[in-house]
Formats: sequence, C-alpha cells, structure tokens
Amino acid sequence: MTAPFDLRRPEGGRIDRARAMRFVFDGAGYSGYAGDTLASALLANGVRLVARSFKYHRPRGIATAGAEEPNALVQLRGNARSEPNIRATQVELYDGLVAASQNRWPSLELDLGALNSVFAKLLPAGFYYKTFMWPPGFWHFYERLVRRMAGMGRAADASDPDRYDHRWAHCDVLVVGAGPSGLAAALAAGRAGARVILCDEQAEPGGSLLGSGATLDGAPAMQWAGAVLAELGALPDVTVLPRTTAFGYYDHNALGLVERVADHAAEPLPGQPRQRLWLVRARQVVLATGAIERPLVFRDNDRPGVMLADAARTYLGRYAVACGRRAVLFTNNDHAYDAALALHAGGVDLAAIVDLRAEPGGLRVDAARARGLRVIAGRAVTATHGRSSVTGVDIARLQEGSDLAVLDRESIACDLVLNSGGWTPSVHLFSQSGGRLRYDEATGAFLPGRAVQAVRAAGSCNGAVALKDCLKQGAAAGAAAAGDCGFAAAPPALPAAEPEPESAPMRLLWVVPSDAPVGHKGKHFVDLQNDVTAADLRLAAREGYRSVEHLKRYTTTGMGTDQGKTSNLAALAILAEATGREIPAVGTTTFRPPYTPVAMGALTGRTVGALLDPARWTPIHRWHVRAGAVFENVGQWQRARYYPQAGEDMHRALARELHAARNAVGIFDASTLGKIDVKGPDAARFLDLVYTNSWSKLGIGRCRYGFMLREDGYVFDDGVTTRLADDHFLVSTTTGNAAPVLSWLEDLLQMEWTELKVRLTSVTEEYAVVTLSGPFARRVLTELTADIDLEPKAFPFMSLSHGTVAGIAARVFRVSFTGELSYEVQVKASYGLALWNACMEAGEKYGITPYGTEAMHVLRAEKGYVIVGQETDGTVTPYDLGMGWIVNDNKPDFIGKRGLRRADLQRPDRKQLVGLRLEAGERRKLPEGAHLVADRDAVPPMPMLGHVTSSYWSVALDAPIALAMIKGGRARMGETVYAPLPDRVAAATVVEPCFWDPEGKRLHG
Amino acid sequence: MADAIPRLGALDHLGLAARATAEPGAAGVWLGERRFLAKINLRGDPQNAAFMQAAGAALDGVQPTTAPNTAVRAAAIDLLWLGPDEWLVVAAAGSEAALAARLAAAVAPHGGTVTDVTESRTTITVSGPRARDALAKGCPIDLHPRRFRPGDCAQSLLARVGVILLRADDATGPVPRFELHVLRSMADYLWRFLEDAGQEYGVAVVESEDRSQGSGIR
Amino acid sequence: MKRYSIFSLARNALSHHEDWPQAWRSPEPKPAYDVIIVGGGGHGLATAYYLAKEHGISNVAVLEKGWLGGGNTGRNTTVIRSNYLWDESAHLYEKSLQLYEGLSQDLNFNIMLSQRGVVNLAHSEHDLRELSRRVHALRLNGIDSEVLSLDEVRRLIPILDCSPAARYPVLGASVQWRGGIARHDAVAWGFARAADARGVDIIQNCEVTGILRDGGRVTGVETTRGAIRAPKVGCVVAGHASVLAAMAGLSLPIESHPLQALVSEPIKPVLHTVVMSSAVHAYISQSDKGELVMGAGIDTWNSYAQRGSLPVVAHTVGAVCELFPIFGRVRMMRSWAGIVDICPDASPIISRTPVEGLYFNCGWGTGGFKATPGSGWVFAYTIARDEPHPLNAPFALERFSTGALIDEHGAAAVAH
Amino acid sequence: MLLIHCPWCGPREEVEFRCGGQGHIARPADAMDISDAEYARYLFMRTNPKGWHYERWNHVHGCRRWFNALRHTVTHEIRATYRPGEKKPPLPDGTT
Repeated sequence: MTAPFDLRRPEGGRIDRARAMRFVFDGAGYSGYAGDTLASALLANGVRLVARSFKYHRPRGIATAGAEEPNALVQLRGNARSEPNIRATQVELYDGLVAASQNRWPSLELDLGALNSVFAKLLPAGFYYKTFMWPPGFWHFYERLVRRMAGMGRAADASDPDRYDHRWAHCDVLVVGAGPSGLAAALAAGRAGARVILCDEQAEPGGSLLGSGATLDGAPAMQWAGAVLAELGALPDVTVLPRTTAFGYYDHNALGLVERVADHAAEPLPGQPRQRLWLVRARQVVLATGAIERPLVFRDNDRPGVMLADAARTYLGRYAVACGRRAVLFTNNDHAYDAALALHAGGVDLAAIVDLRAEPGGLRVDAARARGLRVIAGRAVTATHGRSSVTGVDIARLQEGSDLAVLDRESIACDLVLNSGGWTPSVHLFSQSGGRLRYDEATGAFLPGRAVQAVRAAGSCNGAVALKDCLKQGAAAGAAAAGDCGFAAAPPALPAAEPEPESAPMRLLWVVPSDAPVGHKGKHFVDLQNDVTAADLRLAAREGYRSVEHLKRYTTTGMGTDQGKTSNLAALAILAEATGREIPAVGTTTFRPPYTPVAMGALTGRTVGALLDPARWTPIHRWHVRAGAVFENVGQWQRARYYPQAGEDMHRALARELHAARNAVGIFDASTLGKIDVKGPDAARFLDLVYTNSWSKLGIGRCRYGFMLREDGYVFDDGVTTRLADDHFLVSTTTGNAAPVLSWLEDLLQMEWTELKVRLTSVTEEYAVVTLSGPFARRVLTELTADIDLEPKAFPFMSLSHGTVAGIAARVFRVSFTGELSYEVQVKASYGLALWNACMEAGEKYGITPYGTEAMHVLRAEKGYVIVGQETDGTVTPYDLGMGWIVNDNKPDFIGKRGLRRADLQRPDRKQLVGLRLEAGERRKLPEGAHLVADRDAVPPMPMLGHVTSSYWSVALDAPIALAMIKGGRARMGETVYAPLPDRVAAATVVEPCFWDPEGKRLHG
Repeated sequence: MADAIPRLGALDHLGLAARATAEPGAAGVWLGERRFLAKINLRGDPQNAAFMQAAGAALDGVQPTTAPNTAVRAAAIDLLWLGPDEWLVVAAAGSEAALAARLAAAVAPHGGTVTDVTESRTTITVSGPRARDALAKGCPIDLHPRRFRPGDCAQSLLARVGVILLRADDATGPVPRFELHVLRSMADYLWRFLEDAGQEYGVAVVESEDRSQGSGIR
Repeated sequence: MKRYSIFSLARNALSHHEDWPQAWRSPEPKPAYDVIIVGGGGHGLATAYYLAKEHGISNVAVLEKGWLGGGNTGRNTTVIRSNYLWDESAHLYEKSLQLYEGLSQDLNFNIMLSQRGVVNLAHSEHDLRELSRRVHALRLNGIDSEVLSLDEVRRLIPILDCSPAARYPVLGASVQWRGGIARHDAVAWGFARAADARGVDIIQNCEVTGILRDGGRVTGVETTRGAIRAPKVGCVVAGHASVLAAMAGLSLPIESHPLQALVSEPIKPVLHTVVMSSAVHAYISQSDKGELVMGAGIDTWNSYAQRGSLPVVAHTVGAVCELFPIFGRVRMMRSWAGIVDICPDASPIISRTPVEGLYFNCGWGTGGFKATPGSGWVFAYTIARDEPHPLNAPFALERFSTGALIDEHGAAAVAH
Repeated sequence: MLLIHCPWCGPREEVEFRCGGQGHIARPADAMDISDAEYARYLFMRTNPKGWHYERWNHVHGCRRWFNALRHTVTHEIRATYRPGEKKPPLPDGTT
C-alpha cells in the first residue's frame, strides 16, 4: 500500500480529468469528470446507496454499468425538465447535473416505506389477488393506499419545454451496436460502397472495448476503433449515430431508433431537438448488440455493493473507478476471472474468488492462483451482510443432492461482491424481427436461430465469446449484407487479438442454496426492480401459474423498466425446474419493443401543438380572422362559426346574422364544400350508378340535389351536382366527406366499373365559393355583374350561369341551403377575397351581413334541410328522411338499391325525420341529443322513441324549433312526445320538418 | 380585365417577399414560394399513340412520359408523371388558360381530358445544403442523391400533408432544390412545418420566383 | 376451493407460503363433455363459470390452445364502462358492469375493480352533440352518465391541457363514474379458479383443429390432444373466430386487425380517471402500479400477428402528449398488440349458428374486456337453453341479413 | 411498418397507403334477385384467413391508384401486388 486508497484511481480510463463536472445528488454536491456517467461519478464519490426498491423499499446500489440496470433509477433534472426513472448508468455527467433518488420518504437513508419489509411475509407474489375483498366494495378504499405506494419517480410538473424530431431514413445496411463486431460490420459494408447507418446507444462507440483493456495488434483496442471510426467518418454514405438506441424491429426491415441529441447537456441548444426518432428502412440489418452479464441468484443478493463482475471491470477500465476496496468474486464461469484479475491489477484487494464449480481449471484460474488470489471452489455465497452497503459474505460448501449449504461455513469481510452467472446475448431485436431463438445448453442462453427478415446477428449477441470471433463475425456479416444489396464486398483485414484461453464449462445453478430453504431466510432476488424472489416464482408455479406469461404477470417478474434484462432467463429456468420441464419447453418470454424505454415526446415528434394537424384555411380565411370570427373545426377545416361584434355574445350575434339572411342579405364562405370534376363520355351513366336519382336527362347548365348511399342502403353523402357539358359534371360533396367520396368513386371506377370512361379530378381548392342569400341577394349581384341575366326566368332556381362578377370570371349557381333566394358564386381561389370584398362593398347599402356555420345551420333547419352527419348517423335511409322522392327505383341499378330492400330497412316503425314544435310560450330550446318518449311519467329504464338531431332558437319564428328522428315519426304528426331532461320534462308536438316557407316561394322568387 | 383585380396567394399573409434574402448565408435550408404557376391536370391513355402525340404537340414537343415518378423538363414546361394515365403540366404563371384550351382541343378527340388546377396548389421551394435533412423529418421518400435524381418526382406525404415533390436542380452543384406542390388550404401548415424542420440548420427565405435555377420554368 | 382472505394469507405465511393449493387443476381431457367451450380467455372462462353456476352444467371443458387469458384478455387496456349509444349495447354492457361490481366477492379473487370514472372528451360542436345524445340515452336507460362543463373537466383533470388555443381544444366532456379499470389477468384467473372449483376442466395447450359434425349438428371437436365429444360447442376465440368458423364451414362478417397498446414506466399517481378522446385518438388511464396505460388505434390491414406498425403507436402517443403536455418526458416502457375481430357494425355476435349445437361469441372488436362477465353470462344462457337471452337476442348473426345492425361506429363523421 | 410495392410507383412506406380489405369480391349482377342472406354474404361476409390473403390497397397519398395484393396475415410478407384486371397470382402454398 503506497498512497491512501482513492476510489477514483489515479490514472487510466476514458474520462477527461481536465474537465471536472459538479453535480448534485439528493441535495449533496459532488464532482466527477467529463466522460463519467452519473453512476460512475457516484461510485467514485463512494456513494453506495442510490435507490429504494419498488415493493419492499430495500436499500439498493448500482448493480451494472449499462442499459440493464435494475436498481439505480433516479429522478433527473428538475421542474419542467424533470424526468423519472432514469438509469444512472446511462446518464452522461454534465456540469450542474441534478438528480435525486426516488420511491422513498422522507429520505433515502430513512425510508418509512421500508416498513413493507417487516410485513414481507404477508406480501408474497400475488397477495393482492387474495386480499382486500372484505368488506365488499371497500377495494376503492384499499386502492387509495395501494396507489400511494405506486410508481417510482414523478412526472414533470409543467409542460415539457423541449422539442423532439422524427426523421425517415433509408440505408442498405443498418448496423446496430458499435462494439468490435459492429465496427467490423460497418467497415466491411461501408468500404463496399453501401449506404450504412451505424448506431450505438453509448456516447462513444467501442462497446466492450471501452472498458475491457483489450489489445489489437498489440495496441490498445480503442486505437483500432478510432481508426475505423475515422475511416467510416470519411465515407460519404456512412452515418454513425452515437447515443442512439435501436429500440424496435418492425415489419419489412423497419426499425425505430431514438437518438439522444442533447441529453448530455443541461438543456438543448436553441433550435436543437432534445431527441430524434429515426424511422429506418434498411435493406439489410446486422445486429451486433452484445451480451449482458447474468447475475447469480443468491440470498440477499441485492445489497448496495453487490455488482456484476464485468460492470466493476468497466467502471475501473473506462472510468477509472474502483467500486470497492475489498472484493469477493462469486462466479460460475471462467470469464469473471478476467474481471477479478483486472480489479486486482487496479489495486482492489480481492479477498476471495468463490467458484460454484467443484474443480475449476484452465488458464484464467491458473493466472488467478498465480497472482496469489484465493480461489475457493465448490462453494457458494450463502448470505450477504450489511445495511446500506455490503460489509461481508458468508460462504459454505455445496453438497450433492442437498438444497442446503451448511458445511465449511466461513465469513469474509468485504465491501464489494462481484458476481457472474454467465452471459445472456441481447437477442431482443432479433426476436422482435420474428427470428427464432434456439437454446444453448452449455451457456444457458438463447441464441439467434433462423432469421425471418433480412437480418444477421454477429458477435456476442450471436454467442461469440472471443474478441477475434466477434471481429470475424462482424466483418463477415457486414460484407454479406452489403453483398446482398448488390455491392461487391469482402471482409476487411482484421487486427490480431490476444489469444483467448479455452474456457472450462460453467456450472448452471439457477438458485444458489443457503443455510435455509429458499424463502425461509432472507431473499433470493431474481428481479431486483420489482422485488421478485426465487420463492415468489416457485410459489407461482405451485399455484398453477405454469406458463411463463402467467409467471410474469402473477409475480411481475420482468415487468419493470429494465424489462427483465438481468432476470428473465433465471425466472424461466426456475419455472422450468419447478415444473419439471426443460427450459426450451417452457419457452422464452416475448420480447416487445422498446428495448429500453423511449420518451413519449420522442415518439410524438413535432406533430404536436400548432403542427398537430393541418388547419385548412379557405382563400377568404384571413378576412374572417380580421372580422373577429369565432371559428369551429370541421374536420381539418377551420370555418367561421359566427362573427360577434363588440359586446355581442353568440346568441345576439346569431340573431343579427339570421335576421339579415332572412330580411336583407347574408354572405357566407362556402369554399370548403368538396368539388369533384367528373368528365368523360360515361359521366352521366356513372352518376346514375352512384346517386339514387337520375342524371342522364339533366340539362346542361342545370343543377340537381342528390344522395349517395352506401351499398347497405344508408345515406353516405349529399350535395348538388351540376351538368357543365354533355360529358362534364361538377359534383359537390359535404366538407367532411370530400376526400372519402372521391376515394370511393375512384375505387368504383378503377376496380368495379373499369369499362366506364370517366375521369375524376378534385377541384375543391381550385375555387372560392361565396354565397349570397336573402331577399336582396339578387340586387347585390346585379350591382356586380353586367353579363349575367339575373331575371328569374332567364336564371331559374337550380341552374348555372357563367359570366363575370366584380370583374372576375365566375360561375354562378342559383341554389339554396337557406330557403332564401340564393346564389353561389364560384371564382378561382386567388380571387376569392377580392370577390368577397366586392360583395361586401356592393351589399353595404342592402345591409349585407356575413354569417357563419351556426346561422347556416339554423337557416337550413328552419327549412327542414338535413345535414349528413347530424340528422343522419350511418343508419338512416332517404325514406327515413321523408325523401323517398329522391330515389329513382326504376333505375336498374345504383349503389344501395339492393341494400334498401333488406327487411330491416323496410320496417314501418323505423326512425323518421320530424319537426318538433314546443308549447306556446316555451322559450327554452330542447337540448340536441335529448331523447324522446311517449309516456310523460316513464321512469328509467324507459322505452325511447328517438332523439333530437337539431335544435335552435329560430329568430324568424321567434320560437325554438327542433328536428328529430323518431320511431314511426311520419305517422305521429300532431302527437305529443316528451323529453325527460335532468331538470324538467319538456313536451313537444310532432310536426312536419319544415318551419319556414313550406311552399318555397322565397326560394323560387 | 382580371389583371386589375388583386389576387391572393396561399402564403401572402406570411409576407415572404419582404422577408426574402438574396444571400442565404449560413442557413442550411432555403425556403421560397413560386406563386400561381400554371398547373394543368392531363389524363389520357398512354397506350393511345395518337393521344400521346397530340399531347406532346400541344405541349411544345414535351411528350408525356410513361416512366413513373419522373418529370420531363423543358424550357417552359415541366410535365410530371402522376399516375399511369395522369400527368401534371406545370408552366409559367398566367399561361394556364391558353395552355389548357390548347391542350384540351388537342387531346379531346383522342379521349384525353384536361382540368385546370392552377389554383388548387401553390409551390414551395426547398433548397440549401440541408434541404434533404429538413424534408426527411416529414417525408418517407428516399431523397438520397442517387435515388431521387434531378427530374425525379413523387407524390407522398410531408408531415401530414400530401405533396407532389420534384427534384428541380440539375445536379451540377452541391445544393439540391426541391419543388413541392401543395394544396392551397394546407400551404400555411406546410410552410410552418418546414420552417420548424429547418430550425436546427438555420432557415432563410429566398425569392424563388426570380431565383429559379437550372432548367425549368421562368 | 380454499377461500382467499387476509387470514389465509397470514396462516400460509407461517408455512412460508409453501402450502397454497393450485388455483386450478391441469386435468387431462375426458373423451366427452356436456359442453365444450373453445377459448380459455376471459369470455370463455366466464361462460364456463356461469354454465356451472347459473345453469347447473358443470361437465364442461374449456379448451385453450395456449395459456389461459393469453389472448386479448391479457392484452387490453383494462377499461370498463357501459356508456354505449344504442339501447341494445348499453343494456348488454350494463349487465356486464353490474356483474363486475360484485365479481371480486363472487369469485373470491380480487380483480381490483377501480370505479374511478371514465371521461370522454369533446373537441368540436359535433362531438358535443354526439356526447349529449349518448348521455341522454344512457340516463333514460338508467345508466349513470353526465355531461361535464369545461370548468368541471379542468378541476377533475388538472393536468389536461384545456387551452382554447389548442389545435382541437377541449370543449366539454361526459363522465360515467361507475366506469373505470380492473386488473385484466385477474379476471381470467378468478373465473378460471372459480370455474375449476365448480368442476369445469380447463385444458391448456390444447388447440382445436376441427369441428366434428354429424349432418347439421355438432358432435365435438378435434384437437391436438385428440377428439373430444360434446353435443354443444361454444366458440369464444377473439382474434381467431374466422379460423374456427371456417372449420365448421361458416364464414363470419369479421375482419381481424392488430390493436396496439402501450404502457409507460411507472410514475407516482397523476391521472385519477380514465380519459378518452375519439377526436384526437387517445385513451389513457394510470394503473395502480403507476404505469400510464394507453390504447392506440388499429392498424387498417388484417393480421393475426399480434404486432403492428410504429407510426400507429407514435400517433397515439402524440395525441396523449397533446392532451397531457407534462408526459413528454415520461417514457414508453412496453408496447404490444392484440388481434381484434371487428364486425361491420362494431358490435359483437353472440349467437346460435346454422350448425345445431354450435354457438359463436365473437366480434367484440375493441370492447371485449369490459364485457367479459356479461358476455359469459348471456352466452352460458344461450348455450344452456339453446336460445338467446333477451339481452343478446339483437346480437344474433341474422342481423347481417335483415340489416338490423347495431352500429356502434357512432355517427358518421361530421360532414357539413 | 409495411413496405408496399405499388404496381406503378414501386416500394413505398405504408403511411402512403390505405388498405381496402378483401379483394376480388364481385358485386352481384343479380342483386335484386337474391335473398337478403345472399346479399349479406356480399356485403359483410369475409374470408379473413390466417395466412395468405387477397386484398385491396389504395396508394392514396401517391398515385391514387387502387391495386390488389397477396399478403400473409401472420408473417405480413407481401408476395405480390398487381393491377386491377391482372390475373390473381396463385396461393404460394397451394392451400386454403
């Protein structure tokens, strides 16, 4: 011993000692270096206790050095950027980082939740299914207590201020993982000229080379990695993405990647996204995702200071942090000896190597012995001691045929327990790709088997152990992948790795015995995050939860934020043992995306807030905005609903707009209605097939209202269609159905009636449409046009004229949805505003008043005109609407003709459209949606006749009006029906659904 | 007569002309608008040689292509393939009425149809060294220079908006240029999306109507 | 059946929990039964349970090709409600909700029914109108439901973004307070344990490969473990109904689609009701463990693969973040898909078939979990009596011929 | 995330398409003469196979053409896409 032992070793590692970083954990200040993770910095500062477990609130430390970390979850940052459940092992240290422990109260050291440990005996797996049932109905009370224990960290307390991006990407070869195999694969494919994306979840590529201290060609392996990266960086079609996790493998070689663009800083730079989601379509994929060391399941294996052997080596090699002063290694395999030797060389006092195997041998074991290390064979760690940090272990000899280890007991003091149960290849993505897994008896691991998609596995995720094998597999996979994309590729020359000593077989012992039966004393943890023990798993199996999925769900093993990366295999093995089956017969658990959790912000990307969905604007939109219109969303369109003037509420604004439209002239922006240009010699024949009524005899320049049905006979859409020429029609659709109608018509033409010569073009956006409606509509228009004869005889209702309006080439349709004299003026979109302005100017002396969709609704309801989607709901026929006249049953065929004949559509008691008139003097309108009954005194559940589809205050009638769909409504004219409302029962008389100008004089005037 | 009437473009409310710069400087993404380009939808049977010939003749010799997702580009006309029997003629602003009439007269006897869709869409130009990166944030098409070459066109989605996309540069320089024909009602949304997408690379508004590069419509 | 209680738990603690009995047996199939139920999900197990309990028919086998509860029972978002538009649906789902309310006691298995309220948001005038229509109908049907004003929504869900400047601002909502969530796996396990206790044989890893018929009537099924005879066979195989029907020479008006769902990492409770928004396509609740549970949309193409596309998930998460901007930094922990069998009217089929003795219960689409006990109850009735209960009579196959569909797609999209 | 080969535009991302359900369903020419049950077969009954499925797609955000596809509903493999009027390809495994 020379200097006093400092956990941060004086040299080595890939940290930048020139750049010290201050950080805060649980309120205390510490410092680390650039290149540290939060975990390595905490360990360097001697912080052992970092978390409390989910269920028992047991003290927990850092157990791993990577994505598999089950324990060390922290609340990172604060306020609006606060993030829960972040693995300290994956947080890059930045200056000013703030983190806090979770799931404890009042503090990490003194956590009252740890009382759960006292009652642990009452809390076996699934205990909640067996309790909290008495007295009946009291679960909601118990639930409140349970919920208090729920969760780990907290959601932020304010909206996330950061931006996230999405990005589509295409490549020939996607290489996942930039360890030795991934680098070799990318090099092979990149040199061949393929478009390559190489991604790695770490800040620095290199994978295991970063911490292993391996050499290549006699030099530190990272020198080779650096050279490869430099070469890749110079290739124009190679993209290297560090800090990028491939989290999901989807169909047809699509993968989801999440790039942490700015998580290594306190906050993103201006304009920079915090994270970016990559949607990658790869022709070929090489998975070089590595392997994860597997913990041993021994008693009280969860104390802070119990750590995976390779993690400790990584902390030392990569971060120059010794995780303890005096260590015991507990292993079932040779490889962990490398870690022990490295730690020993790094100055850690290695008290003992406890090997489960009776006679370990081989070069590594010899090397350990040669260094004077104590190798204790055929023994197990049977217990650990300590509270917030481990202080020692008990070991004892394993006996053949016994579940207990009680002989040759010995206690060893230590502050670090390294353990290794072998390696679990990271086959998550391979499994998600649909590839089969095969079980390898020797290593107790599932390996990639037959691939289904264009994917190859290479390196330690493919079962390779030696560095040279990883390089070779990677290079071969990269070359083959490029070759499959049509590039002439050969595996690149590879550097020489140190020779790898032969490994002796490992000893698979899934639950390590102690001096008492499992579950009687202490806890053998399998899933550290969810506090699932070997005893829990055996209990579940005993109770009949024999499927691995039952086991997971009943015990919650593998259901934590680590998705069981360190626990799944042990759980599977314990279940297999408990049910007397082989591991492959039990199966694997399903690997589901994401590999590691993905921020919901990243999944969202930029299509949020103002960019959530396009807001579609008419060419006159800006005028409505300036006029102070209140808008409503109709599909994606934003339509002016009403135009309140100073001091007006909606009711008063509406009254003013309605009055103008009935008594003077109103102006309305109807541009959003769908317009489809139908051209071709068979256009009329086509319309005859898709509409219920007939079009062949419609004169040129004449308009007709039509219904389109679905094949089942129900109303799909409505609108006015105009014949522009013998072979040319203009179909109008409702605003919301414009796209579906066009798509449906194309479907029919392309797939069903291919012999018809008809072509469809959407011209919805080609034109702006301004509607003038009211007694003065003609006068206003007269002021604006010289070349259109507006005399009713020359220009009758339901016809079209061409000419200029306000100097603008226009098509003028004399149609009406208000019941008033009405003209729709269609001009090219860019002239829409000019037309509107001209109308406003010309109409000023006539009291022209803009009205919005709300007034439009009232006007049409007064006339009894239906709105598809309001009076209809996909279960209404034209007959139900009292519009049988629109169905030409003499036509041999039209869409919906047969559907209308079906039995249920012929029932006499179908719901039919009626009007409702309220009792004289009643000023309150019926709520839309109110249901109607025949019996005033009925009590729930009561038979209902139907419902109110539209209900308004009619300014013209100075009374409320309503439209309703009620059973047998046509036969109920004059009857009284009732609407039981929360505060009253309203009575109404069934009347014809037309309240205004039933003769249509105004319309035709 | 109509010339005296003010026309309103889909993006006029953004005041792009006033924001436009001649020198995009360090900005990675350059955005602009070309207003009122003539756009005519042409339909007809490509197997019908008479139709193809008539269309080509009416379009100053620009023959409709049967190669999917490519455009034929000439001095005054771009002719974009939209479907197996559908093309989009793009020509100089103001030429639509005459061109549509001429084209319709030529192809009607051969079963062709012509629809003027000039005002249905406006044209947003996206160029600059990071143009592809910005577009990739919303567009699933592979825009790699080898895969989407000068004169290639495609219909696809950008963010949640359907677009007709044309690579409008001639590949002589390092800076690609794309033209997006987008429905007028959604142009504001798309513009905002592109400004947002380009934010991390820097966005410059450029005067596209006078800066059209390489071949294409003046 | 040994009863579960806090006392049994304490007693077993003394013996280190080593003496708990099996929750259900794993019997070998007998050659013949009175009734075979194909499908060991929640609905099938409930059917078997109610056959035994309500109709005294306990010589019943439930055949499950995988592990019980492994289909949609274990893959849904656990929402329970009965606020359906049409009377027929409302009555059926209400029956189910009522059974749910006593289910933990009935089964002696805590299914953790949490009646925390289901809130449906309205984002447009059209939404408000539809929501009002639904609430009025429900009230007259005697089912709890009420309209919430925007202020009430704000108070109830403070983390919801109710800003009027939102692209699709929240304008109002309805709530069914008796709605909520339950622990989905526990529903299957509880029914399995209770059915088993009444003598039902639950046979896992037993796949039906054929339906045995004699003339026009069913005589049993062929399985991977041999032929099993029964005069009555009820098929309740969500995600596989068409495949089973084809074995009997029937075709169904069903398409199977992946329905994706996802959960976040567990966080401390912040969301105390179920929130659904059909306009921005999101529904979300927070489990007792703290996970946010979200349902995504269905992928539009047919699939039996229990996986879907990432953009569908991204779309849903986007909608959730739009409604709840504080969730941007919460992370998705797990996503998966179930296979939903969807009928043209989005309502189920609970029906006799043209094959005598063969019954189908299918087509629950996205609504199956909340119907579990009610579905089993009426299906047991239908099988036991060979005629539908009035509650499920409208849900017969014949409706597709007559046209009397129960169209729960709701009203067509707004179209003016 | 399917990659769908539009018969005209080539391989494109799923987001550009809309699935139109089962393909090759002929609209009955004699609709007025058949029973409600037979008509229901056309309207509603679907093969919905677990396996190879003939279906219709629309390249709705591309060339707007409808086309047919043969896709497996478990593996999601798309064996063929073909234009309307083109002969449907045989089932790969010769069954169902």
